[in-house]
Amino acid sequence: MNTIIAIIPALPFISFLILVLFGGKLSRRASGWIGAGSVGIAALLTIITGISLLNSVTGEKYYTIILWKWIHAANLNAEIAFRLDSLSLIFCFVITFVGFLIHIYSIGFMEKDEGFTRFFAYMNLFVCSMLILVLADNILLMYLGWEGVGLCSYLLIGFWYKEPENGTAARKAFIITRIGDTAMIIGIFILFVSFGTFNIQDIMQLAQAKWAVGSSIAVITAALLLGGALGKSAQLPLQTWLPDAMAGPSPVSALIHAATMVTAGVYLIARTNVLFSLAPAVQTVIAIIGALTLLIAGFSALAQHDLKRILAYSTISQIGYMFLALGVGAYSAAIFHFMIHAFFKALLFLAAGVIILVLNEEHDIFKMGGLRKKMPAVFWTFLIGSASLSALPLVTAGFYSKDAILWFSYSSINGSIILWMAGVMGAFLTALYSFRMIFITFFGKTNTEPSFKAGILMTAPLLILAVLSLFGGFVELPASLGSVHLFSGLVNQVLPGVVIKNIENMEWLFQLISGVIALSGIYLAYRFYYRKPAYMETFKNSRLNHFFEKGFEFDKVYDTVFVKPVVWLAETDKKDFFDQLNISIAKLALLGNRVMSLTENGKLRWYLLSFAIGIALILTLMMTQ
Amino acid sequence: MILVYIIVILLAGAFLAWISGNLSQVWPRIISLITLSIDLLLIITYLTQPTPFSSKWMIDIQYDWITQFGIGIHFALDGLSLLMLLLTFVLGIISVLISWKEINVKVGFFHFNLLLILAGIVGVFLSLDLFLFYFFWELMLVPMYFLIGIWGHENRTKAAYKFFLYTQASGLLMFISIIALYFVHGNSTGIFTFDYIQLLGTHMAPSTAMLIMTGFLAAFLVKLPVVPLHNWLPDAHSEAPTAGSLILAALLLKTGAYGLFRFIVPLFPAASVTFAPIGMALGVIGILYGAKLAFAQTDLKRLIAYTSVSHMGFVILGIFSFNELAYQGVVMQMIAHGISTGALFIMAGQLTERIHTRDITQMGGLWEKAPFMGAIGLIFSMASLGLPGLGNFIAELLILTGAFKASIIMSVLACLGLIAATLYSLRIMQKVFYGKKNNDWKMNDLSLREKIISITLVIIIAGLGFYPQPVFDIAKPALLKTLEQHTDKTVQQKEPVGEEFKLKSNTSLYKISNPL
Amino acid sequence: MAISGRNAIHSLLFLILSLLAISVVFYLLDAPFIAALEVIIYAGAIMVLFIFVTMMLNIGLEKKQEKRWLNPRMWIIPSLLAAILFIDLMLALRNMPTTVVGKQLILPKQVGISLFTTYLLAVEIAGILLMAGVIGAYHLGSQKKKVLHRFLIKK
Amino acid sequence: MLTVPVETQILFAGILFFIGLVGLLVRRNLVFMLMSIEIMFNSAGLVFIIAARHWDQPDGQVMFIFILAVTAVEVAIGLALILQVYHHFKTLDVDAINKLKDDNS
Amino acid sequence: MSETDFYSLTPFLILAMAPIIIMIVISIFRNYEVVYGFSVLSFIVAIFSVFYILPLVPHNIDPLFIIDRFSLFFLGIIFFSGLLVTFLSYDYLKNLQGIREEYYIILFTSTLGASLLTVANHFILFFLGIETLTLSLYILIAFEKSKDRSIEAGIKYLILASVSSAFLLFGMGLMYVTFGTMQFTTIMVAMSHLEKLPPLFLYGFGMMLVGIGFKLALVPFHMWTPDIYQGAPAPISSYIATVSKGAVLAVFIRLFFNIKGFENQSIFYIISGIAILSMFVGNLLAIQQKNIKRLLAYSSIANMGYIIIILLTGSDKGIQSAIFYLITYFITTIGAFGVISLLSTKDFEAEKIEDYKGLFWKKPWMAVVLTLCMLSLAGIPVTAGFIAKFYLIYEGMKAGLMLLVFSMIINSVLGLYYYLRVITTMFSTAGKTELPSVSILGKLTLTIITIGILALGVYPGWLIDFIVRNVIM
Repeated sequence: MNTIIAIIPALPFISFLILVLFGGKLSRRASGWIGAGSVGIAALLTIITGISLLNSVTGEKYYTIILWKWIHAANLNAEIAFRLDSLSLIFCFVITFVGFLIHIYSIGFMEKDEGFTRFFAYMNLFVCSMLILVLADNILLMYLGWEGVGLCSYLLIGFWYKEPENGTAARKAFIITRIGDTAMIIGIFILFVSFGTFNIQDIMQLAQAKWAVGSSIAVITAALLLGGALGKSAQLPLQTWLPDAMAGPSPVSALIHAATMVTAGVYLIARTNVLFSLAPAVQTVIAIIGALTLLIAGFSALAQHDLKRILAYSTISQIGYMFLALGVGAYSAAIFHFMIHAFFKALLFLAAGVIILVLNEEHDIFKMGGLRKKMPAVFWTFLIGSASLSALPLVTAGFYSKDAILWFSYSSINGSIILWMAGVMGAFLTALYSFRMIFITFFGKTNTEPSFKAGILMTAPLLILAVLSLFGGFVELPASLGSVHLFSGLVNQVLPGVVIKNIENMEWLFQLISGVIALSGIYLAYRFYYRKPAYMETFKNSRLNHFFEKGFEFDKVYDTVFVKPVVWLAETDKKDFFDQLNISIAKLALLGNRVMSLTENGKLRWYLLSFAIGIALILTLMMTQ
Repeated sequence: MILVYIIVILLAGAFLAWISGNLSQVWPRIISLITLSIDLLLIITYLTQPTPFSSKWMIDIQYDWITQFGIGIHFALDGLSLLMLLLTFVLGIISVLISWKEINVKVGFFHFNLLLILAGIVGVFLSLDLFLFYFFWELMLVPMYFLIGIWGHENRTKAAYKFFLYTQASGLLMFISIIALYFVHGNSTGIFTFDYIQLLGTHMAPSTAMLIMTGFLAAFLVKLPVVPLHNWLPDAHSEAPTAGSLILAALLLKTGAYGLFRFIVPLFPAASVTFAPIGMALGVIGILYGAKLAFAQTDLKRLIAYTSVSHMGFVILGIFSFNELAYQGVVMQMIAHGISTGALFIMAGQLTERIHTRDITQMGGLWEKAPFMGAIGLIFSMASLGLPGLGNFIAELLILTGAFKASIIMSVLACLGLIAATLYSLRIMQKVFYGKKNNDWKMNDLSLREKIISITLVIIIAGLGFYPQPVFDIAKPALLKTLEQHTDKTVQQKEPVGEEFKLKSNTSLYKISNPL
Repeated sequence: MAISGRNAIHSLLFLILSLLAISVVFYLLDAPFIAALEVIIYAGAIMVLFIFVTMMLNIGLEKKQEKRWLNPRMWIIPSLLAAILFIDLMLALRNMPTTVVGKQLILPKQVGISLFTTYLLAVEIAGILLMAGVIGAYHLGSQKKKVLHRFLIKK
Repeated sequence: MLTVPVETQILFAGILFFIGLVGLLVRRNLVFMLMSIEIMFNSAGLVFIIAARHWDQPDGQVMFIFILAVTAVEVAIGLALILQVYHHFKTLDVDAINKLKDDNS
Repeated sequence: MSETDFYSLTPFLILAMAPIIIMIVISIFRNYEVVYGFSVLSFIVAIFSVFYILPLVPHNIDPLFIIDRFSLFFLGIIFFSGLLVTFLSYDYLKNLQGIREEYYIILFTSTLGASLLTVANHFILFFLGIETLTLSLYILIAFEKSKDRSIEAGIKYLILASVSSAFLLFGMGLMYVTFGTMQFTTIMVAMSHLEKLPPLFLYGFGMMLVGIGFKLALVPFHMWTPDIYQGAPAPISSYIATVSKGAVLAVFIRLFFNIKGFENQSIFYIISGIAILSMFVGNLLAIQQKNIKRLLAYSSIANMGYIIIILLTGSDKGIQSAIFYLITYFITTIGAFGVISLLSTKDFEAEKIEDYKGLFWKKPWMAVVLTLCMLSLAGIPVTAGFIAKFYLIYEGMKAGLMLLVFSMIINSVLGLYYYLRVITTMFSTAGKTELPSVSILGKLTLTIITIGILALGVYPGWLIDFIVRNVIM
């Protein structure tokens, strides 16, 4: 069993190598299937391992394997080693399984693109590094995966490199995440320097043992790691890159910028939860950030025109939920929501991809409309996705996952009513904007005719995902409705369970409220965007709307505060004034030469004069001594 | 004996190449290729046979030279120099290969110079007699000067002057210091000798030590280069032919770092510790300032040149943080930077060969023309921004960790360098390979020869990234030797970091906690 | 006068005059032989040479040119320097070891003896020197051979 | 016979020498310069005579004879050269004779 | 005049005989080759004679001569450089119209003068030697009397040299007045029992400095150098740069050490001032010089500065290093001028640096030699110049003359610049000037020089040993 977990990330890597080296010679089909197939097998293996882990007779909680000594310098030891426990199992599952579906989808989606093999190579590389990230036994290897996914996202955002703005978007994404990563690596240094190891488990134990709760070093370390998480997961204040990242192909957005990579931050925090529990201050910060992000993103999503941008903002806000959960210490809820979100958001993106493809690269929802008839399959799946996203009560998986978070945001010991209200508000917004999407896109009169019909390769994944996002929620049901705790039971093998305030259990009330909120949101959407769009027209070109649309103008602020100064700095003193310095020295020497060579005027009497002056000087010196 | 053979072979090859230049264009190339391969084989065979890595010097040979001044010919090999030799020969072969098509005039003389430079570098890496060291140190300048001055680009002459004058001036300062050290040692012990081993234990007043060390520093810091003294580098790099840039970046700079290792730290333990804060500061300044300038450049080769200024900042930062971790990192950095920057220069050369400009504002959208080259460029710009899985990451990681033990502030500032590195590395990709096609160049992708070169380099850099262990194992004894030379005299000045870290961390960590 | 004269010939004559005066000084310094040589060779031979050349190149007639060349301002700096040097000399002479030796007349005999015993080799060398001079002058001023011969005879 | 202190005698010689120097610096005509040089040599000789008398040795006078010889040759070659100069440059003005000089300023 | 006296004068006798025999030969029949062969022969004989009289020394012939190993060493150097110059002169004069045999006569007389300086122990010999040298030089400089430039150089040299020797004489006179003796050794004796030098003596020494400084081309008596070097035939320029300077340096060292000049503060300061000035002025002047002959002239000014400095150490070691430097300087300078003279024809003087454009691709051998010379002058390893500079710095630092050492460092960087300029031109793409073919003899000479430069650069031990054994004041 242990070796399998090494094979899981190896498979996509191998296919990556194959595609890179022989990509030219392979037929498009073949390379597509190699790319998808490898991930598929990986998914299979993951499931097998998962099962064997779940009902392992020896009751072992994890598999681990050491491949080879990576770095053994001085007292710094790091191995290439993998460790699979229930947490990483869930992530692995999502990555490989959803990844597999998206690969399949992409075969259809990228059919006509000339960068076909390149695309699959990148995707495989991504899957590989994402798996390394989640499977890594030591934090250094994790960082490797961490940067690896960053690289892949860069490559895939800039996949259509001929458009300069794609490149710019890619660069923006990479740089902003990199800023977070730098904070993170500093945090890693602190960890290493204080504990002398990179192994996550050891670090956790040592931290537990050595560091007092709330000690400054713990706080700082946690904060630094959080920085990394914020960058990757596009949370405040580093969220600005994600909407632009939509420049990439839709499958990419689905896989990287919805399902997996952006949730790496969640994984990191969950993984190193001990540190955060040692730094309660940071934890509250996480909760607050989560709350703020989900609100801001929600508002921004409300004002977008670009289909994918809406989804991007909604992703941000959903991850906001996860952070909120993490902040209040409801790890299992966060992970649960991560999984569900992976399902329905991937679904939404893929569906959006189809729409955009068939409307040949039309992104603006206001130019769409009336697609309900034109592409029923897409419509229904999309509808399910949105329903799940806006947590339609009882029927959708989204409801259960989000509801858990809302409940804990109030009930857990670091929770509070404010956080809960923020969450509820977010839920309302979610419902509003997701159905705004639905109504504007699929109802009303048709503005653009679909060019062709999406193939089976693309629709099949949609269906599977739709199913999952409907029924995936039933692995974890709250106490109020026939409490099922498969998921949290699994997760709590490695993560501490949430600690509840001692209040009488009124979860059913909260569920009711949130359910009502969601429905009202949908209704509002129905009123405004379907029945009387006229209301909206006034709002659409109000300044507030514009402000929302621009994502609360974060970009503008950063541009003036950071980018401009940096560029200015770089532009000033391009010539490198040290250079001027020693040029001037040379000038000095030349000047001396000029002056001197004036004396060599070939005039005999001048020479004689210099004789006389010289001797006069010498003798005067001698005599005055 | 093998060490002497190595150098002799190089010299012989050099002259052969020159003479054969009259016969045809191909002979010199072949000859120098053979020469280098022979040397490489020599080293490798030496490696394969069971060698006592642990012993102080693997090989150690001495002959008399100018007995009047106690000057001897003293070569010795230890892990550090061994690694450097390997690097030298590998890159040497590559530089011959890349100039296969590029250099078509005066081929014989070109290879003569090439091999001569390599001989000088090898000599620097091997000689343990300070006079001999200086001898080789200067020896490599002249052929390098020719390389830049004859086969360089537009304003090669100016660049060549700058390079030569800079290095020569600093070298002379070092020369003075060498002689001064010689006299100090002689007067204290009565043995007048330039022999490194004997000079090691020299006792001197702190002020004297500081003065003498400054002389050495001047030479090494200029070679590295460290920021206020770096101006020769961009010009030289950007004007030199590809092979020249490659050797400059990959090998010549390393001699500076090597010098710091071999001479500054062991010879002036106390003084170097007192200098350490300044040294680290210089390193950080170098990292950031170099990155900043790199970001501003529009000339591709100039840009890369400044990146190596930035990378060398890491080296000096590591060297002056005095712990094995950082030192391993520095060795790694020397090698990795050699490979990665070298590769970038090669790429720049290939581009210039094809489109006859180094101005990146002219380029753009070259990926579709030359995807392979693009991929290579991608890999190495990733390497230069320190992407995990490639050699540079290991190097920078170790250096930063080591530096972190020594001084937190410095290390944190240096980490900003990582972000800066991201900025300029991505800029390369952005301007060259992505974006719209500004001009419609007629260019083809890499030829087989170029592909082989690039792939070799990629394999090396990736290998270093995933399995760097051999390097550490080889370097370890040498570094420990250096350090023990250093610590046993300076234990009293320098507080041992690491274990007691937590005690001081709580206080000092507040400083960095403000920006967050 | 010798150096300031406008007319070459005049100044030459003045020069001869001064040379004669010096020879008198020599005589007073108890060196009659030298005095004689001074008169014969300097005032005789060398000056004749000068006059010969000057006349041949008839520089004498270039009065106004000389005037142009000799504007008073040119005198300032040289004289200043000379003055400085002279003052230095006086400074140097302030306290010199005055060893009193009985002064008596040195006869040509003694001079001759020391010339041809102690300094014999020097004389030989002087011979070589003169030979070199002859050849040189012969080579340089080809058409001026005769003059040089006469001069040699004088020596 | 003469009882002037030796200092005065040297000063006299000095005066002569410096007159020669001044002449050298002032005149532009080669012939005159040569003459001034003669004067300088003469004064140098004079110093030797003075010394010879002061120390009461013949050596000084011997030296003077050599000086004489040398000056003679000097003048001979000098005049020969002057003739050549006149042939080549058609003038004796030293300032006109400056074909050789730095041209880079 | 004993027998040993006679024997110990053999070198000088040979040098004295040579011109006379040549004159006789000429009077019988003029033949350039014969004369040339004979002069080469007699130079070689002279060199051997030096070794022949080696056992006789140290030997004094009072009052004039002092023949010791020091002087013999210089004799050897001078003769050897004389020989090299003769070699180089062959091609230069061969295609010259009119009489050229006299050239060798004068060469011999001047060499005689120079060699006399090395053994001079007496003002008279000093004076005669320096005059013999100088007078012969007038003729040699102005030898090509058809050329304006060479005449001009001649007259300039004549006026300046005679003025300087007038100063020299006056100085000597004053010294003579102070101590009543003209013999160096006796002066030393006379000085030994008074604590400080009398001012009049100092005055005299100062005046002598003019003469010596002129010959060694030290600031501020240096201005003639470029003009003369440029005007004179290339071999003669090298001759002036080497032989005359070497001889004068020899006698100056002897005098300087006899009167212990380095112990007198004011002299010390003045000399060091002069030296440092010479370095800076020389190098600064050379930086942009376009004419290689003038450039070499300036570099010679700077080099003399280096050498003079080291005399201030006042130790045998110092002199030894100075002499080592001098030797390397001789070789390199002759080499450089050799290339120039070999590339010049009777109506074309290869003196512009542009003329050397792309020399390396036309005449690689010449270019390599010139490059080596330049590198050696700049003091780059594997050339003799490097070891020489090292030796100088070594001794300088040993004597603690830090200021001087540092000014030397600065100047070697300055110097490097213009040496590099020459090299660069040679290696740049070929220019249009076509150059004459070079005779075997010239090539041979250059080969000797090259070997010398490299040998001294790589393995200088033997020469240093030799100097240390022989050169003791």
